[in-house]
Amino acid sequence: MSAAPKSEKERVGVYVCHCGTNIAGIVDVEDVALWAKKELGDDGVVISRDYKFMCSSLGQELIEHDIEIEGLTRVVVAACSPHLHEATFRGACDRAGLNPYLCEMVSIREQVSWVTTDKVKATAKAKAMVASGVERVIHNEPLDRMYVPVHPDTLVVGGGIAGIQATLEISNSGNKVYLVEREPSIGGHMAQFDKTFPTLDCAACILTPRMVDVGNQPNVELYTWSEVERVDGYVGNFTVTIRKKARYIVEADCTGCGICWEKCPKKVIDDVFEAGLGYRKAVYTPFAQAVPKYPVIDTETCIYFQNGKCRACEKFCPTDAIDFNQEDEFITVTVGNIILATGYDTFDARRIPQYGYGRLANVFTSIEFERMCNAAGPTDGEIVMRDGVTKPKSVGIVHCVGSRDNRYNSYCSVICCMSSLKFAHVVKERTDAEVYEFYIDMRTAYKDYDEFYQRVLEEGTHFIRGKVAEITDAARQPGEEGKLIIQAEDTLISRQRRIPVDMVILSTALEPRPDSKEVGHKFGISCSANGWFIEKHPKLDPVATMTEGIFIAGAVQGPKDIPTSVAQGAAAAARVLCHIGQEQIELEPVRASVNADKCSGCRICNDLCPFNAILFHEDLMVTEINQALCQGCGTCVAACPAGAITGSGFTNNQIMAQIEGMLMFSESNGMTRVAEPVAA
Amino acid sequence: MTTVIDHTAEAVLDPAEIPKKSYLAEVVAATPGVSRLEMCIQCGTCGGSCPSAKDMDHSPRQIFAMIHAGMKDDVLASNTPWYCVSCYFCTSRCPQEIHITDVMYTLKRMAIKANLYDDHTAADLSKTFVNQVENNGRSFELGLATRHYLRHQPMRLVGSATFGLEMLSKGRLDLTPHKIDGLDQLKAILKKAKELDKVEV
Amino acid sequence: MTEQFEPIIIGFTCNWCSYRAADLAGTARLKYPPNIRLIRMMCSGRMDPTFILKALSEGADGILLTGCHPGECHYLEQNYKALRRYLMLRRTLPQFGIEAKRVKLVWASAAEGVRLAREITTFVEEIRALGPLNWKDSRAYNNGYGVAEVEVSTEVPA
Amino acid sequence: MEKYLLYPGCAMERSASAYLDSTMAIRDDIAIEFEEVKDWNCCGATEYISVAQTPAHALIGRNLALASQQINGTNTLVAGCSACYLNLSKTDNYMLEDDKLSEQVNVALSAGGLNYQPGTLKIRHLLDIILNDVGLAAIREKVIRPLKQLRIAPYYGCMITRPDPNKHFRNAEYPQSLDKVMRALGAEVIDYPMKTHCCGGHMTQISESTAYEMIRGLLYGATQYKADVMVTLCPMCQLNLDAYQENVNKHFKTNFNIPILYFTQLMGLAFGHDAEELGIGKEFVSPGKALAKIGIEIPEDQASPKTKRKKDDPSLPMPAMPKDEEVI
Repeated sequence: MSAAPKSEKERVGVYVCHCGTNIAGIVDVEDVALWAKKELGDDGVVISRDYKFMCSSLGQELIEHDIEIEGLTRVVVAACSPHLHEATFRGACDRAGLNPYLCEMVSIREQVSWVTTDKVKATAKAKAMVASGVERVIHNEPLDRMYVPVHPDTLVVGGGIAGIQATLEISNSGNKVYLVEREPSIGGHMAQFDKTFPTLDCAACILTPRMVDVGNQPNVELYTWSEVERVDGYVGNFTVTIRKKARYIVEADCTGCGICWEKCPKKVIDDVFEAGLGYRKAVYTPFAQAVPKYPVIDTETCIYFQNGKCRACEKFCPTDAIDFNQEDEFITVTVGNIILATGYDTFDARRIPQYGYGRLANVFTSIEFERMCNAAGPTDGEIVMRDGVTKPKSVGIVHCVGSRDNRYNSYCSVICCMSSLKFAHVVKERTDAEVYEFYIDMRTAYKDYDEFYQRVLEEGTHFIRGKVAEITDAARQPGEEGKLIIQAEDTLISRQRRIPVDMVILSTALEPRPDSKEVGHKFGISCSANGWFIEKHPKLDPVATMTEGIFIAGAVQGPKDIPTSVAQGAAAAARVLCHIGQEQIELEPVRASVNADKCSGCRICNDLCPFNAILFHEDLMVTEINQALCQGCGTCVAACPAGAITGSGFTNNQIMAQIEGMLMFSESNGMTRVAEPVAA
Repeated sequence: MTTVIDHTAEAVLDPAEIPKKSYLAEVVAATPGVSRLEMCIQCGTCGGSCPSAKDMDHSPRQIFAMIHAGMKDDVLASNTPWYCVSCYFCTSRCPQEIHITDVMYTLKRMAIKANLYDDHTAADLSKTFVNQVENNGRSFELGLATRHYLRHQPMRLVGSATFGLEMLSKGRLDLTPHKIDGLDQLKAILKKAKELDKVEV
Repeated sequence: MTEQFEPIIIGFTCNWCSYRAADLAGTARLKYPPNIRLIRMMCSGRMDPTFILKALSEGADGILLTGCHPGECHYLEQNYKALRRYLMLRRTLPQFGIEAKRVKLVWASAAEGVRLAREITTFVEEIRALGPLNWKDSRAYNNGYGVAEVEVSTEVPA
Repeated sequence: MEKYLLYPGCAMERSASAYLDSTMAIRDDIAIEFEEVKDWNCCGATEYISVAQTPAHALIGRNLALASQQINGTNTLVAGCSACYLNLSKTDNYMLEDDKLSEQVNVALSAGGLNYQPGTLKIRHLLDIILNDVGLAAIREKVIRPLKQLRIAPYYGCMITRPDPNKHFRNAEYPQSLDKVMRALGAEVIDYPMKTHCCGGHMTQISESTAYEMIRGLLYGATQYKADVMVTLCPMCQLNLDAYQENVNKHFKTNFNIPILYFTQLMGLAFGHDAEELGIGKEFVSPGKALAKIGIEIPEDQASPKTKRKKDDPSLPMPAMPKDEEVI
């Protein structure tokens, strides 16, 4: 089979973009343009131009002008990836009265100039791709835009500061938000902190009001101690199943009075909120200002759940709000858009044994230290050593623990320099200890950050530029006994130094949640190699994802500080509100349809569709495809033995022609063939 | 951008990045496998980890900066590689996974050729050792020690005589070297290998 | 030594993963041989074996099929169908006198620009080693298989 | 009877003969048998590679080639000396990684009628064999004279866990393998902070002050933790710590007196062998006092006793460390 005969009537315009030197630097764009006019004339190319920036307004006007004056019926733009500018050029065609789907883009930047070094071969490849674009576009058909209605409700996953911000922005605009949080309370990491850099205002003071707002906002349906179980559907209309884990507390009756956890006899180390530095009861709320105020019973440690005795909480609860028989609930909601703000975890410092965390008592992690500084924390804000009483006389703060290290995380965790400076300040403020900061590079970008660095310098903190080699309790010289010795090269004086200190704080890296891959899969978005979710465009579309209707905000997308997380929360909300405001979203009109006359009723396609878009009419013995359900993957199209199914936008004719185009000049386009043909 | 941080990318960037014929390229080429020397970020983990750093005239980190800067003679005149005890702390801790110890071996080989480092103690120890091995197929501690001390610290030889005697009395030292049977075979192999390297030791 | 043979390879990419991996390879300025030309489809499930036979008959020396990793398909499970067709095709090709090795299936997620660049580089070398196909001029093709291909290839148990 | 190819190396032949003797003495207890590589040559230590590259690898290549000729039943080549172990595995790995090197080495080897295909042999350290192939259970079974109350500083030195090309020891800084073996013998193992620090290697021959400072650090660390004996698994480490201990004492006016034994010697003692058989008596620092402590109880499980937290104890909880089994 070969593509339909080449059309005589189509008038094709070819536009080759220089993209400054991005393309023109490697591909001889002029030559490509001239060549297209000459070699592809028979295929209907009547105009072929090269231009510095096709995406510029002038570039677009060029296309519009040619459509109007030269009567182009097809347009091929050889430039960057269609994922970047397809919409731009389709728009241009549309404005000039040409059906936008009669415009085709060929990616000669991402797929040619940026990945090829040999100019001749690059130009040859560009020509082949232009040819394929031309051959394909001839077979393009005018398509009508497709729209889906947008459900006005939104799902926000993750109740950290980013999720809270997004939730408030959307709910305050009068739209409904379902906020799902895995832990018993919203607040996220920020709730664990004491002070926030660079202004040093207390985290609780600025966070808790927002948490309360979320709790009081009637448009917010809050699901804490809950997780998203499954997600179906697509942009505008997702069906989400939420697992509401049993709290064993009847929320309707609970007043949050706290008697249950006062009376609970079981004290356990709190690995989550207190980062292992403090204790909680088996029935607990993570912290005093928790939203919602309802506690949860941790069945792993609850004496009653473990060996059937106790029930102290039940005995003393004034409102009989304890219900040991409660079970997980499953709630199904429909939403138009989803924002993922599931945040980060911190690096396990035990993975770097030479830093001694877990072995040397007075080595702490940054998150432990945050809890220690916190007035509501395990030490009431006292800065003390592991014995709980002694104030340190000297403190070493180690940067880049698990960051900027190919053996752990090759990226920079962004916040550690600033939080380490914050720690130095806090130690100075609350003790008379000498403070030593060990850093590779001091990264204090953004407003007022470097000013804060200046301030900490003034306070007399010692800065040693060198990545710490090891932390040991093995003394070598007198004066080292009983201390922790931090050994590093002071790279500014090129000497190895051993600094004895009482306490060490490891500024551990920010890492993706361990289950980020599964979560990404659940929501149909992908993670980068190191586990952060991938944004649609790193600069121009940082909160959208490849999947329409799924947005990301905060540290899920990469390490971030509070201001940036808040900004992203708001940004994601804005994107969602835009969808809601439009009430409907345009979709690629890529859909499969059956030509009933051709359909032999063989039913091969019937069980191919995961979206159940294919139905079979027993009476007529023909298959039909439900346009609303079809997602346009084209699997059924490829499978139909009778060729009765067509996939708009990607028809057999289009693809066949594209293949022909790519190969039609293969002998003459610089790909020389020397070896003998193999006997087939 | 986030998605590119995938550090396997470096494998793709690698040698093209290094200007040809630079001293850096020279050192990289003389080191087996992938040394990643061009990836140094000057963090000082090596200098901080090195057990003999305090005796080095330049910390390993500094040496790498000098290599990048093309200060060939200063590098080859430095005692740094000769104080390397091959403990591999730097190599296993380097956040950039640079094969530091192997680079030190490379620098030793280059230094012997260039002959710019005035104290020959270490170089000669190596050479003497190699010599013993080439003539016997096995190392020979007594011969090694005596020949080495005779050349460098004759006084020490006297001092260490008792030491040697005790080693002998404890049966931990041979008086005569143990020769392997396939000595000629070994010599042939090493001869060929030296031709390939264009070195005569 | 004669000038080395430059194979021509057609690559089929999935709009959601491998095509974006190609974009990423570009933005990361990774280098790979220009012998490959990519065709975008919405999903590897759209891959009709006819396309492959078409490309080979039009002068391609090798075909690289790419899609999302199993379990990561944007359309849930269609890449598994691509896999089945691929395996079936590998069995069919020899009947046309074509080495099965000329068609290769590779998974590449949107984040795996590096991986895609590597796979392309290796595949180009593999095909270079196999030499040109020149199926168009080959006996098998003129015996009519070339024409028969449509019938054969569409009998795909999906 | 598990069989292995053995590369003793020059030191084990002589200066560390006690290491070889004790290894041979216990091989029946742990049911392993060794076949020595015929006419092996020196591995070049850290010296040859400092002089010339291809010859250094060819020197080791000859051993690999000879060993691969003896493959029969097993392709595992065992070395007791950490330097030998590292040299053998490094050459093997670099030949795998670097085709040019591999080719050159084989060109050189062909001059001696030999050839080695990188990857043919599995190169492992004796400790690795004893921990992972023999196993702790088998060791515990054989213990008839538990090393009760004997405080042991497990000293690994450098080259066994670093760079560890084949990742036999996942933890380059705080390995546990030797600790486990010693505990299996009933010994009291201290958390020796310098366990993988350097013994000074050949520095004793080049710059005494440098070497002595390193040795001093190790001995000081061990005394801080009140170790009765330091256990080594490398002839070079044993030699430096043992034979130079007196010089170190002179140099720093210290009076360290810590016996340095090979882990195989302690295994032998625990298995009931007598001292001579294990080459005990060849060391400079006498282990007499330390060994006198050895009792005869059966070793019990190593689980550290749970201390109950007092009501008004203000101390902050410590992060839990991974289970013993999880780290090697």
